[in-house]
Amino acid sequence: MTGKLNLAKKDFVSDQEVRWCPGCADFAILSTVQKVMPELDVPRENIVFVSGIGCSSRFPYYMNTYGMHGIHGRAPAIATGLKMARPELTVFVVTGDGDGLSIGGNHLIHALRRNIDLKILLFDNRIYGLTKGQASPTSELGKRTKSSPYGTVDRPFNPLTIALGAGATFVARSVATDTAHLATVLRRAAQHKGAAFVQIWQNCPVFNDGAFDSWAERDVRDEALIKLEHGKPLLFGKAKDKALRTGAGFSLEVGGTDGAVVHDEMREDLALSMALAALEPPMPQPMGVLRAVSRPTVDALAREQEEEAARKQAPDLEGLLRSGDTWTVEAQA
Amino acid sequence: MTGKLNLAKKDFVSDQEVRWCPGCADFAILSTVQKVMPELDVPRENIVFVSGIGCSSRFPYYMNTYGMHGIHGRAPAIATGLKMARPELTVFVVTGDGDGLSIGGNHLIHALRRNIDLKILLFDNRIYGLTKGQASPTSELGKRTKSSPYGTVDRPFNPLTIALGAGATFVARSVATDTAHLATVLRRAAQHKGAAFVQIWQNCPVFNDGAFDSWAERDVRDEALIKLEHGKPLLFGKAKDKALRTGAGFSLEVGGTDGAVVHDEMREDLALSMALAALEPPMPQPMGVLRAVSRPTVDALAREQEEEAARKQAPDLEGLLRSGDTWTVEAQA
Amino acid sequence: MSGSSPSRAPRDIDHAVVRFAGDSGDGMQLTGTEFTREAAFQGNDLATFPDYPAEIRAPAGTTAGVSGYQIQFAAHEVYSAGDQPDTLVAMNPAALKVHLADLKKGGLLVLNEASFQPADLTRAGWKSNPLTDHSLDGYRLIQVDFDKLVTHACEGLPGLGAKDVQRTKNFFALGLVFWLYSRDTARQEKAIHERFAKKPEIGEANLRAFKAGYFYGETTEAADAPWHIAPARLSPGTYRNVMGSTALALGLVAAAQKSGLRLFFGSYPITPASDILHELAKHRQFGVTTFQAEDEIAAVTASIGAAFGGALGATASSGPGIALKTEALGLALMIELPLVVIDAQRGGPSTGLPTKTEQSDLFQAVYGRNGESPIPVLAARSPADCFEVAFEASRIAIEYRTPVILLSDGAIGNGTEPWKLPRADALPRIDPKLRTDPEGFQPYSRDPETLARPWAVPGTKGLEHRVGGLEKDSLTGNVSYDPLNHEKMTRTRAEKVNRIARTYPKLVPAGDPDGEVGVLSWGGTYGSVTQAVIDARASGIRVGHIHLRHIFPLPLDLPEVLSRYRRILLPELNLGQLRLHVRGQLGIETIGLNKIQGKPFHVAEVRSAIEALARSPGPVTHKELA
Amino acid sequence: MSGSSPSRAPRDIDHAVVRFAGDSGDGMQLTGTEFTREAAFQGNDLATFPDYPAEIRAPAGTTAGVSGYQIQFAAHEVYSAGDQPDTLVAMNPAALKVHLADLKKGGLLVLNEASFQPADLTRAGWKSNPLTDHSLDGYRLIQVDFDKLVTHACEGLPGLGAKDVQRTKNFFALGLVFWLYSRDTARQEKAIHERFAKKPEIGEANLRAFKAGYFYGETTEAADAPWHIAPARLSPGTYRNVMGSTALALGLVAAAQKSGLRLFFGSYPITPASDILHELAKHRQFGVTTFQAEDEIAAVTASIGAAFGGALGATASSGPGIALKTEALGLALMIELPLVVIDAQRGGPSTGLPTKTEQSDLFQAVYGRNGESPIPVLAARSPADCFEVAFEASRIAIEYRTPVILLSDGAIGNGTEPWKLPRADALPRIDPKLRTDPEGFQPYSRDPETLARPWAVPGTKGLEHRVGGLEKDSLTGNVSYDPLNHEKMTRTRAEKVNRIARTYPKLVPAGDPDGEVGVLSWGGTYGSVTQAVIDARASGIRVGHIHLRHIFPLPLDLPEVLSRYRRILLPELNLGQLRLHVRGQLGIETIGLNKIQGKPFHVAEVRSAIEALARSPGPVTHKELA
Ligand SMILES: Cc1ncc(C[n+]2csc(CCOP(=O)(O)OP(=O)(O)O)c2C)c(N)n1
Ligand SMILES: Cc1ncc(C[n+]2csc(CCOP(=O)(O)OP(=O)(O)O)c2C)c(N)n1
Ligand code: SF4
Ligand code: SF4
Ligand SMILES: [Mg+2]
Ligand SMILES: [Mg+2]
Repeated sequence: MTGKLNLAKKDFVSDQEVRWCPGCADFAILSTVQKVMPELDVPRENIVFVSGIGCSSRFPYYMNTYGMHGIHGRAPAIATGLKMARPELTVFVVTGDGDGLSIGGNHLIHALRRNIDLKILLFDNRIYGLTKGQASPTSELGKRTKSSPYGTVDRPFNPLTIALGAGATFVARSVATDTAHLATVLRRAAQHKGAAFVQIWQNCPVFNDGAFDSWAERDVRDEALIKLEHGKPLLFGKAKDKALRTGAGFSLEVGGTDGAVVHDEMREDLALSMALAALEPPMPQPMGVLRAVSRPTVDALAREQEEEAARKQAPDLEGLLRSGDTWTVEAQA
Repeated sequence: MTGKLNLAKKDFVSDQEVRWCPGCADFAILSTVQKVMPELDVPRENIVFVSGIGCSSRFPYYMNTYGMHGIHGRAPAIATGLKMARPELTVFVVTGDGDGLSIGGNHLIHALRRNIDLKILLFDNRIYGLTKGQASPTSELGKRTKSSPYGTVDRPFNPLTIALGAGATFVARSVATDTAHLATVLRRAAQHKGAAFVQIWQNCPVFNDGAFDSWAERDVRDEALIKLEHGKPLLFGKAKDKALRTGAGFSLEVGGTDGAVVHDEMREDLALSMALAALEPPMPQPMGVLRAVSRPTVDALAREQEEEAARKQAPDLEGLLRSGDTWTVEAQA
Repeated sequence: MSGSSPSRAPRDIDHAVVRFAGDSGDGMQLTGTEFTREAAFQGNDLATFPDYPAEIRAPAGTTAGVSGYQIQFAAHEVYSAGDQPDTLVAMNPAALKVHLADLKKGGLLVLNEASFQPADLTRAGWKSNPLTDHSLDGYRLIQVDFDKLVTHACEGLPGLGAKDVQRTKNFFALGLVFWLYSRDTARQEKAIHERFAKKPEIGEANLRAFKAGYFYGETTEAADAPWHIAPARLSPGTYRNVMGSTALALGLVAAAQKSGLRLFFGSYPITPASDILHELAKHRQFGVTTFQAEDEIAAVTASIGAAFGGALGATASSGPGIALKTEALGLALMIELPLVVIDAQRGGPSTGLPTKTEQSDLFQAVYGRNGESPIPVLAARSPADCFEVAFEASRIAIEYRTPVILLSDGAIGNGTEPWKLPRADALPRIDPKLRTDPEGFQPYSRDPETLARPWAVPGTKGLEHRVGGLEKDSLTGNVSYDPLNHEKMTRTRAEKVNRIARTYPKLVPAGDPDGEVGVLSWGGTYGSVTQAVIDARASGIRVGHIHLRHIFPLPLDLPEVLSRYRRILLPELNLGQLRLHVRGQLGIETIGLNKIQGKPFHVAEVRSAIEALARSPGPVTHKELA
Repeated sequence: MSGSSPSRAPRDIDHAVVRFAGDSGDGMQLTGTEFTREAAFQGNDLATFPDYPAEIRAPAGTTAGVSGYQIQFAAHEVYSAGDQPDTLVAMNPAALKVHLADLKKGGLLVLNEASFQPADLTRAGWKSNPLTDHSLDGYRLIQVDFDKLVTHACEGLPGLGAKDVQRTKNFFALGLVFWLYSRDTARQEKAIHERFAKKPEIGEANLRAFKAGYFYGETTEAADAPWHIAPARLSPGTYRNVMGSTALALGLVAAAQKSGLRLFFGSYPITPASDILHELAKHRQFGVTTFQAEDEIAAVTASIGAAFGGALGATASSGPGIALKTEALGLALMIELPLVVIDAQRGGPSTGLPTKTEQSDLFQAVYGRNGESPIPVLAARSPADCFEVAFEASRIAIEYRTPVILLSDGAIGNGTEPWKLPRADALPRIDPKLRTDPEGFQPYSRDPETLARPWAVPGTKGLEHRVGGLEKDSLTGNVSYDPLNHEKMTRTRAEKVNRIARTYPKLVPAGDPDGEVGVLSWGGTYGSVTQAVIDARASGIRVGHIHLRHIFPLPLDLPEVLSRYRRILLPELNLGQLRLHVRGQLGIETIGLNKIQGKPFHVAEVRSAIEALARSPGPVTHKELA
């Protein structure tokens, strides 16, 4: 039990049977989210999970909070309306790489641009799970799937650069297999006031098994990933003996630990977060919080305008109807 | 007249009356495009202009080439289908800040991700022109418009960071008032093999007059803008006495010309192009080509797969129908 | 020339139709609006019809750029903006080109002589000069050099460029028409002062131009003007001249206030729906959140999200944007939450004729969704009616937990008419019956009367539940793939919507309660049909008028009411959508009168159709009037 | 236990219905497909109906995860996958729970005893054990411990885990059913070898399980099996068992080949349409470009772009995705380019029942667009018919320059039946009549017969032109706001589509050409209705069957044909959409039989309705059969 409300993980478990394939990494994410929720110390009834369509988007059914399983790709928009109408609620969005980056890409980038106070969790399994195995916008180039028997010809998105490019105020990455790290990132996202975007690598054992093994597995991850810590130098490797340093012509290069760039989530300019986000193998890939800056949220600004307006002019329906030029016709004798 | 085909600007002027407001910067862009076209030395009939809806999207009617005035936001998708079906055509997309970044944002980023060989010109007047003056996704925060009488509450997109974040292989910016610069950028975009994204600042005298005056006008632009030249140091100012240099903790800072970062369009990593793209006043804003890297295009890759497939197995409709398990029922006596 | 002579004392007439037409830069919409306000103040009943070009500002002087504004004002009740103008003001040859054909034979034509230069004529597509080639024979002409007269009028005014002066021409025209219809100039002069309070020199110029126009009228011999139109005998009350779009917005605000809900309006700009957004954006203090979304899909889904949060969700668009919202409407009807969807129809299909009016989205509204997805559909009939219909649509949405589609159109949205203001406190309360009691809560239990499900809003302890677009169990709302449950739910959703018809008021035909011809109409044709029926009855035909506010479900008493007429005329600005709907739903045969020109019906068109039907002896067939 | 004794010699029966049901991980679809292939090879006529769960793999052992596959195979012609199975294979208690009610009284039930542990029963929602609580009284039972038998069978096989062994259970079941219906094992054994060529140890295990099942049959005393079903007298030719989705894909490829065009297929995955994309993606060598777009809107607009480029544009989706495409369909019909749009219908509204079948998108297809936007609509009736309909839809699209909607559904798309292969060279050529001559070129001139406009493709010198969604001049195609031009164009677009009906073949009812009852059907109900009419005629009722391939425009001879029957029965898997359409378009009254359970009609349901109508004396009313 945590917090004043004395909530526990089990309070967030709904009565619905969880219907993912055995071994699906979604289970680990669900369990981690349910574990982190009590720490937020928000009454269950003030929490809403909104999702689109996909395996991942089944998520709300399993959370014993309010929830909406929306339509494909539209969760950020649904949640935006909800949050603007009810800024006092805590609103999470759960989406997939197809739901959030293919059909729903526009809503996602607009939610980030607006800095609406939503926690957006993108379960990235680099495949369409629910529709049984087509390529997604994060599938690697040349991937053979049902819809691409000759291999895909389109290069994938990097969800982190998209999010940063859209102006996101909070951008992070984690992986379902490292639940401790995931929990930390989720906590940070929940605490962020504004749009928080979290990419979560998630293995789909049925249609894309092992997609992340080559770097996210326990035995390789120390070398292949770099865990970001605010205010700390950008070190990685089992022995923390490698670092990211400023290279020639304004670039990040791998080198020894002296002169390591110090991570700063709160930098206003995008140079560092973007350079980190863009790292792809063989460079180490960033894990953790890339950016966390503070900006007014659209829901708060809109509510302020409203309150300001009400202060200036109390709502008066009669007055509203009668505004503009009016004239009166008298009863005639 | 230019090129083997001896085309001239007038060859690209259609018989349709141009219907923009007097003073609209779209005229300058049209004229510049018509001027640059002959230099491409592509037969008129092999050129197609595709647009969405908006003032800017009227563009195809005025070009004496093939053209389609599509529906709102969908021009990149229409053009993608066209180009994949007919890779030999030269296809331009004309869109606006509303058309291309609001309703059409997703198609835009996916076209860029795929690296489909389109030249995408985004006429950015930071307003909805055709629908008479609502805020657009590039309108500055707090802007009062018909749809935001209290001022907008959502922060604008930076089209350049969006494009780079989506993985665009060619990203550039110009402004309608500097037609010489615009012509250069258009030429470069046309030469690029792959998705070329060009943001063009365009004044709308009716609904957003002077939106770019504070930095794009002749008298201020040397200080407020930085013209990028590949292989040259990043200098700006009337006397070219200021430069962009590597600052503390991996950032770009303004300083003297010694140690200026040298611009490199062809850098594979995003660090420099992104750092430049993200510059906003009071930093100098980049003009010209931020990024131009070479990658296979999706239209070419798809066509290769097709040719490869045809080499392996000649198209044989009879064989196709009869593929799989078949059996024969004999005529019965 | 001295003051007005006895022979020029105003002649009483009982109504007039005036059209102002000019370049989009000429300020014709403003001119029309100003004239309209004065007509309203003078107590005339009136209706207006603005007609915008599709371009913001097409090349000056071309027919593509012509903007028009028509008003009918009268000493009696007025139902439409009128067929053919009695007076046409044409600011340039292009305006004349576009509108001349509409002018009544013998009508009055006000022209700016100065604009008939050879280049202007060519630009407007005149082969020869209409001022001299007898094109204008048969009309009465007031042909003035506006340019010169405003220049004279503004002479000596400091701080004005020649351009500023020329921009006052519309006020010259306004002044002249004020004189023609002997309107009161005092109020107008004050209005000009106020409008240009921030730029007094411009105000002064416009005022001088206005006066110059008025005086020009006094000094000219043309026409049998001035005329006078007495106030109409409107029912007592306070009035305001209202645009349809404004009335829609106010109807939504009123419904939200009367139900104690927030109003969340998610929208994406599109002609002719944008003005609803513009209006609502002004009224933040009423707990109104407007959200300009990235597209129509985000607009409607955000409104659905807001409805889940306990707000009255609303959205508006036009045909192409509504098309984009249809998938989301399926979600709204599946999760059964209140949502008002306004379709401001325009010329279709596709981008079509964006600034023109049409009634061709009825099919889309009633039938345009995948699956069995009944949604109630209402239609507004006139600018002022928009208020009531928006209020009614909201009531249905809230009480039945359903998306509701409200059909308006370009002519209604942009048109104006005097609106007798309701008293805010006399408007009925709407009880949203928010669920708060966790005891026995089942998300899909139903009210026995309305079949509405409970609306349980986040923040309410103990009612945590999940909704979504998959078929749901008929009680718990959990996902259910059970075949019989699906049949039950499908039929329940249909039945719920059907029951709304029980709450409709009785249909009462206008005119004759039975007879030769019944005219069935819906939406914006109301005005023309009303007038046509009045006229036809005056000529001795026994004819009644049944106007539908409720398009789906259709009123239960409609078959009975229609059966009282020998034949049914159904005029529509489409190829017969209500006709097919009524036949498909009720098996009732009607005869269509169809026009698809981006323009409202003329009263005369409807009246001739009534006459033709009253005369024709043949059997009743389901067809379009040839 | 020795070989088959004389008493066990196969008994001849003329048809059978078998259903395989198990957990989604149990491989039931594969088992069904394998059994189907053998039935096809044996010359039976057949039809299949796979029934997937909505979850990929719901928790093992729950009813949510049950996957089923039904086949009817016969010595005569077969029109549906059958009503109730004669034999039900249930791999676990959940499968039994879901499917038992469907099993014919006295039918044969094959169960895996090992799966009836207490925990399994609870997970499946059984309160007590059906094996012992008399739930299964009245069925014949073959109750085997699959787990044990496959373990035995695979004993000693190297390189296999226990899990691998247990995965062979479906082949055990397959073997057993092979024995029950005395199927030829040789071909199947070969097929197993080939399928697992890359993993020979798994192949061997499956083979052993298959044989173990077969031998188990031979040794068991249960039932009066084995049975034998002779080959059907199919018309001579080469056949292939085809899925509806495959046939749709091949129809498109064939039409592109026969018209000399590229095929561009833009699509976004959605159940049950995705398989069309999967199939087409394989056939690159035919100049087929498949494009998995970012969403349905991009899919359809890319196809429109490709059509502008001179390809046959095509796209496919299901209800929610088609809803998203509607705005773009308006563009396609405005610019008049060929586009085939396949709607693989599923349970609605909204996300609905994604893996279940339904016919509820007819309204959307015919009426679901803004503006006056007529689009021809066709419907496939069965898996093999999909080929012809896709070819015909393409022909219409190309010859009339129009988008065409083709309605399929989940049962047709996933179902299979033997398809008598057409000869490629006997398929009619389609002439796209691409315009190349600049002389007198006008983008919107029209073919006097079809009203089609010229298709002038980029790359053609001298034909440069611009198209778009704004209303166009009736000749030049330039933007036109002219009122009369709009009316003309609106009516021309309608007339063009209406003229397509002139090319339809005469409607020839099956069964009686006139009589007591005419059954009108469309789409996937074809099979059940065909069989029901055969059965009803056999019982002495005079009944005919009119099946519609063309939903819009309706066939010109439909009214005459329908008039030959005293009353018309209209069975639909919706609440009466064709019924309303036929009444609205033609004023014809029909009686509906409606089912909305995500499942096809049973033949018996249709037959009883026919009988009820033939018996009932009352007047003909437009209603749903109670
Ligand atoms: C409008 C619409 N289009 C398509 C679909 C089909 N669909 C459902 S989920 C999905 C993609 C799922 O992929 P992703 O978002 O990566 O989620 P995952 O299943 O992998 O968790 C698709 C294409 C749909 N339901 N609605
Ligand atoms: C589906 C749809 N939604 C909305 C509109 C209305 N609309 C037309 S253009 C436009 C925005 C234009 O802005 P922009 O793209 O910036 O172009 P500009 O006019 O400024 O050049 C809008 C909202 C439409 N035509 N279609
Ligand atoms: S298909 Fe993949 S992502 Fe979906 S539930 Fe199964 S394992 Fe998880
Ligand atoms: S509204 Fe603005 S952008 Fe549009 S044509 Fe006029 S000036 Fe140009
Ligand atoms: Mg995924
Ligand atoms: Mg713009």
